[in-house]
Amino acid sequence: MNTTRRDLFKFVGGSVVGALFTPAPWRLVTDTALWSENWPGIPRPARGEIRTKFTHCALCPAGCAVRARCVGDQPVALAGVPGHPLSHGALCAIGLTAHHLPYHPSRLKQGPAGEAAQAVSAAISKCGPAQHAAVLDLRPGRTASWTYRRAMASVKHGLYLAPPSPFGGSVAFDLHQAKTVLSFGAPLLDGWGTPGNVIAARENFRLIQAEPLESRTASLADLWLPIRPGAEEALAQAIANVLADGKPRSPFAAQTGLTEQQITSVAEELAHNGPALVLDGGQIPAVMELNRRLGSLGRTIVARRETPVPESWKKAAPVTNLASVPDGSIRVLLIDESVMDAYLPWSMIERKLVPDDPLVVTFAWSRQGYARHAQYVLPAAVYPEIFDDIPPAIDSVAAVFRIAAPLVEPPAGMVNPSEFIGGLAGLPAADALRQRADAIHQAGRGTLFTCAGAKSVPVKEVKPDDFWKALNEGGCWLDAVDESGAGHRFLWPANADDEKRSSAPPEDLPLVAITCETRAAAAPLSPLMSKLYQESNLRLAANHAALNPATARACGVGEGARAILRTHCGSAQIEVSLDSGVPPGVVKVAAGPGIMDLCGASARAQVVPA
Amino acid sequence: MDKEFIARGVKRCSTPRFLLWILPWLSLLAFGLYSAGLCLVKGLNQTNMDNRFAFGLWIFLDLTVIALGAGAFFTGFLLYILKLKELRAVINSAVVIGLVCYSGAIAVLMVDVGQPLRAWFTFWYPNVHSMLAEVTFCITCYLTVLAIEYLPILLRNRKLREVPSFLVFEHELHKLVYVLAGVGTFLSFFHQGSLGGLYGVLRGRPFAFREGFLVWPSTFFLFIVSAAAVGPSFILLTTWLVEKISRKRLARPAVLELLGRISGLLLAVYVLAKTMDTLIWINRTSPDAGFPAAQYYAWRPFGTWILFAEIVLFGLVPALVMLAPWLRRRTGWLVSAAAMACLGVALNRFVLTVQTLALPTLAFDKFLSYWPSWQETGTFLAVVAYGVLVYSFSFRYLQLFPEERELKAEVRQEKEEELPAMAGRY
Amino acid sequence: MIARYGMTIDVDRCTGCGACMVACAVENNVPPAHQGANDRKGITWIRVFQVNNGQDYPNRRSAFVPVLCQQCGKDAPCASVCPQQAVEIDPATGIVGQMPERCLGCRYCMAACPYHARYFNWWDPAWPAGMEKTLNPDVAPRMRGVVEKCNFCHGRWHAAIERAAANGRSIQAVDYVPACVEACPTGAIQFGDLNRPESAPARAARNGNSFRLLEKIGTDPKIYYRSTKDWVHRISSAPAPGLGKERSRG
Amino acid sequence: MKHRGKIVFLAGVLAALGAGWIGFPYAIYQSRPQPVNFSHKVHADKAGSKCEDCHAFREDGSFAGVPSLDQCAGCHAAAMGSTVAEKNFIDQYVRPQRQPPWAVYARQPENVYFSHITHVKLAQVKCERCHGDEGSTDTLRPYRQDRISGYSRDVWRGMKMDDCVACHRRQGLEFSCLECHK
Repeated sequence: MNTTRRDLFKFVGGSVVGALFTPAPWRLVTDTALWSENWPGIPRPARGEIRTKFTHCALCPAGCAVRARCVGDQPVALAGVPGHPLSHGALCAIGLTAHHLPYHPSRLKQGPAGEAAQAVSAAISKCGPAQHAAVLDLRPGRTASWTYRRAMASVKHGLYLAPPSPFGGSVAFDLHQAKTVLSFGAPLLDGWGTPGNVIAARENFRLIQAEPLESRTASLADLWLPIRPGAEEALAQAIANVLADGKPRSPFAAQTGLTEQQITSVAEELAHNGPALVLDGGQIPAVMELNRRLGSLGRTIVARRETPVPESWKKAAPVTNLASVPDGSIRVLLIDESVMDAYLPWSMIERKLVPDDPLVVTFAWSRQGYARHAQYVLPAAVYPEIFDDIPPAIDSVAAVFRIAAPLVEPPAGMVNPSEFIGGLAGLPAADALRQRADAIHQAGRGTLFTCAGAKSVPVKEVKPDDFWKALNEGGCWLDAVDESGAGHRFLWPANADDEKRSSAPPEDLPLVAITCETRAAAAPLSPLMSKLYQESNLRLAANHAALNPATARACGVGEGARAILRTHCGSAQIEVSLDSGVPPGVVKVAAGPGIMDLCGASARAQVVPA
Repeated sequence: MDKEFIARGVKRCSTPRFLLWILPWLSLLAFGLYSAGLCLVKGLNQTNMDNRFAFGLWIFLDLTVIALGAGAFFTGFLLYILKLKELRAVINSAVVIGLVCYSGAIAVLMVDVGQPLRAWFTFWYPNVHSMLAEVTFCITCYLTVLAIEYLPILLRNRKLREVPSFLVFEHELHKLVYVLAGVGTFLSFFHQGSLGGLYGVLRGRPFAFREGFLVWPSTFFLFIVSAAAVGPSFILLTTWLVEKISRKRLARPAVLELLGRISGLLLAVYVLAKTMDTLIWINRTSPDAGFPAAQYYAWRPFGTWILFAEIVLFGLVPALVMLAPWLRRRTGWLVSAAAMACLGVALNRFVLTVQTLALPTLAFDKFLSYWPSWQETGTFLAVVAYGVLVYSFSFRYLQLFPEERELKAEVRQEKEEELPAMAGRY
Repeated sequence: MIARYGMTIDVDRCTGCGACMVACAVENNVPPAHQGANDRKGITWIRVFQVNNGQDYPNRRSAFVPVLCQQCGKDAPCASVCPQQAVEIDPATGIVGQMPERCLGCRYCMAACPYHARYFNWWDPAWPAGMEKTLNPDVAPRMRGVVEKCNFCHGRWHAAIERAAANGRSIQAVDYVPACVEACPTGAIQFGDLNRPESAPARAARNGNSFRLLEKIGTDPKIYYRSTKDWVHRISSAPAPGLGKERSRG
Repeated sequence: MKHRGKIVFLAGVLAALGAGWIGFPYAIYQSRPQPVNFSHKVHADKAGSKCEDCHAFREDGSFAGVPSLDQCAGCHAAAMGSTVAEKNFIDQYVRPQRQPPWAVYARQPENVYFSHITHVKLAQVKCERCHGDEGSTDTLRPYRQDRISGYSRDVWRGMKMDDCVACHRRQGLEFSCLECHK
């Protein structure tokens, strides 16, 4: 008997019927469904004991206290520390996601450290008489800054540069004393000073925000004065006039775009509802004059003592304001951008370099910043890997000392800027922090706050080793407030770039570009920040710009259009969105390093379709 | 070469010509399957749907296709339950169309869900309150019914008849046909309704939300009526289309007219009901939810014209045409009226699916726009191609139109001699 | 019902900093955006919208409104529509739960939700190399093709129960705060049990300045918004076409 | 012959039944030996240790599960007995400070949240109730996991969701999915 095709069919048919009465098909159906729960590509979070570590956030000068939730030793979530005397439990979006930074895709892994060191010493020896080898420290006042200054003191042609800062840095704005605060575009409620501290003080003062754009701060201020772009100085003058002789002088009042009545009422409020405080973004002399006239100096603007340093460190190079360095005089420039208070436009730095092949070395976590302009880019550890202290923020009245203790071990091949620069002068920089801590302990002033128990103890009652240990576990030293500060002589701010402001609007740059989101340009952002910049448009993403529909029409661009933004420093591509809340003639552009190089805080600009 | 498969007494075109005809459809199907495959392998990021436009072209297709496929159950209902013998002429064709529409709809649904591997959960852990669960159950059940109804047609194929057991089986099945028709009708009534309920229950979408009787919103019943109304129209349309393409007379004009009359009648009922429902919704349901109805039509491009087109232009007008005997008698009028009726229902499904999602619900929402990606469109076209192919094969090898043979005899001989070239595109 | 967790959000205090959004993503293992994602394909369990009074410069006034799952009452629009019981309301907490492992991704619930608080995983979750080490062990990552949404940080609720059990306290109506509440630097978001009259949301519910989104459609949300500005109250009602354009960012 | 067709059909049925009931249950699992031939029995009898000595709770109430190496090394820094298993353990793991890659029989899927403390401490559920008498076994049986879903075999027998639900239902403690899922 031979098997026919029909037999085959019968057999198959039979086995199909039979199979239905076995677990096999049903189990397979279930299993495939279960497989879809854990198919390749879905990570399994590591389990383990949940521990808590404390540190301070080094991403901005606020240096907020951080409580890290760790699985084993790996931080999986960051949060603020409630009851902290400075940050009051607040932590911003950038700080909350900082534990992702070590794994950032665009993170630098290695760099030519040795090669750079040779190149630097070679270049230093080539320095001419009027030329310098300089360190640009984008967060002055740190222990590392002292190392740089000591190094530069002993290095030939050495120069220590810091960004322009109000009254040379030793001054604080005391919001808790103020009853009325007039802010000229200072992002008071969007990352200014120590956010937690500002919020804590917010209940007690009336906020008047004078600013062309309805920024976050403006929308939350008690009063928003929508002034013309660049009219800050004029308004300050006008208010000064009112305080002096009862009414604003016409030229200023007209320039501000406000009514005289508005200006007068603001001036009266400042005068009668004191203590007053006038803040501004880019230090304007007129504003400081206003503060003096309102008697803010010594009341809401107070001197802050230096955090103690070892005597042996005092022989250090002076702090030189970058703006006051003659152009074309720096042959070697070492930029420490591993931590950054604010991003300075490259043009501001570039013109200080010698024209013939200057050497620029930068310590960076990625290539996004000044690395774009440097010959040597050395990979630096990024918070929360770094071991560094954070100088007091602009709104902290007392001197403080807190350490960003590493939560994660930095990978191999990272270059420590202070060891590198200290090395140029043969300085051991490794235990500088410890020395500083001991110096503070010797001074014996102030109190130590420990996060674990959220309690403060006088430094005198703590042993040096415990002090150091506490600092490494997120402890924070607060100086006793200096009463003698009232008699402090305030040195007037060096006027940074007034030629730009005074010059008449050039015909080809009809618009004013105002940058927002400037903190995003200075601090590294976790990939998760896409929630704010990409998956929602809560914040304007880098290189995106908002225009008033009328302005956009005039420029020939529409919603979502790509366009070119031109300023006197060059041009960049932007993506346009329309917003009738933006004043006509203004480009509200979100800062990335590229845009900052282009516009700084604000600049004359032109928008043309790409 | 495939002569022995083709039914006796009917003429079909030569194999090469048939291949020529199916070739473009096959290629379209292939392309469609490719795009569907992309969606299955790479995920729904291949589509242009998003969190706010969670449903798109595919759901619209499903609703429309199932409405058009309603002809299958409704003709069955009229023929076997109400004993309208004339409809025997088109019942087979209706069954094939139903099968095509329903299987196509289910296939697309399988692509549309994010996790097809878990689709069976609906049967294992059903949520009895969910209209979608209701739909899934009824559609799958009814698809099996249709498959069983299709079997006898298939088995009556000339070649398959040679297997004696098949013949017996077919005969047995045929006795079931009344039961099947009954079950099918019940199931269809139900899921056509639940498809309507799908949107009617969305209290979060006041544009779609409707009050109703018992657990069912009014759209539940509207969908049943509209589907029943448009089903015959679609059969009418397809029959006419096949006649045109195949250059054959397949059913007597009387049959088509009857279909038209039924369609017209139900369409009239539907338009009436729909109008009442709309008025209640505009004046009560929607305002009660805090949504003044005028607001919906202030978002361009969906002005009140869409309401007018849906109810009057593609509802009332075709209904009247199909109800007026003197117009109905003119094939042109009849067919175009049927076409308009189909369009009207399609438009209604479009409004319910697409416009509902495009309209904002929160005060700070924007009006949304959506355009399907090529992968979505491809999958859509695959269903169309699949339908045409299944129908073509069925038409070529099975007896879809029992009257065809008699009608062929009636056809005058010389006509065939006059233009032999044109004889039988199929 | 043992507990009825709810929230009150003070719109006047919200600075729109976005801390809640990222804290939520960190807590619940929501991945960073796929490069193809935008504000309509991303996943933000809580999303802060910038709304304004509909006027132009210089009369434009803006406010920030965090919108998360409104945790509707017993007839939540999403719960009844799910074909396979992937959505349910927990009688013990009043939280509207979403089960990604049960979900087949039909997205019917998303069409049903008037608050757009439900999000679909259009891509498989992906973290930059090494970043998966920072995932929260208390929350399982979701897979492509399923819907997810805010569940008041259920991982934290579980942890709170374990802590209570360890300390011999009652594990019913435990005290805990979701990540967004903890992260909010201005304390604009407050969380609590609506069944306890003294809890923040319960007090907010009685507060005259409080409103809920689309109250009239009868979803009975458990998120109470608060503002002293009249125009802000307008966001609680249906959209108005004229104002609709340029009414919001975020 | 007349019944031939039926016989062939039946043959098919039987073949399928055999494959489905006997072959399949083996084929679906892949088996993996445990890193160390650990004897619960020895530790329970000789060392007189109780479950919670090694499988302890942490202060926050979470369950430590399989002890980490240093906990083992606490006793086994040097060989205590003369067994080969212990020698291997010390050579391969204690000295190199390498965590043994234990495969946890009862490891639930990632999306399952199971609180040991609520069950053990509050509800007084015995370990054996779910884990069987693992504590008295003398060797560790090989770990068998489903080839497709990747889940442990023990989950399939007695630790499925249905089993949890059944017990909770008896206690009237059945609330919601997220009660036990994360």
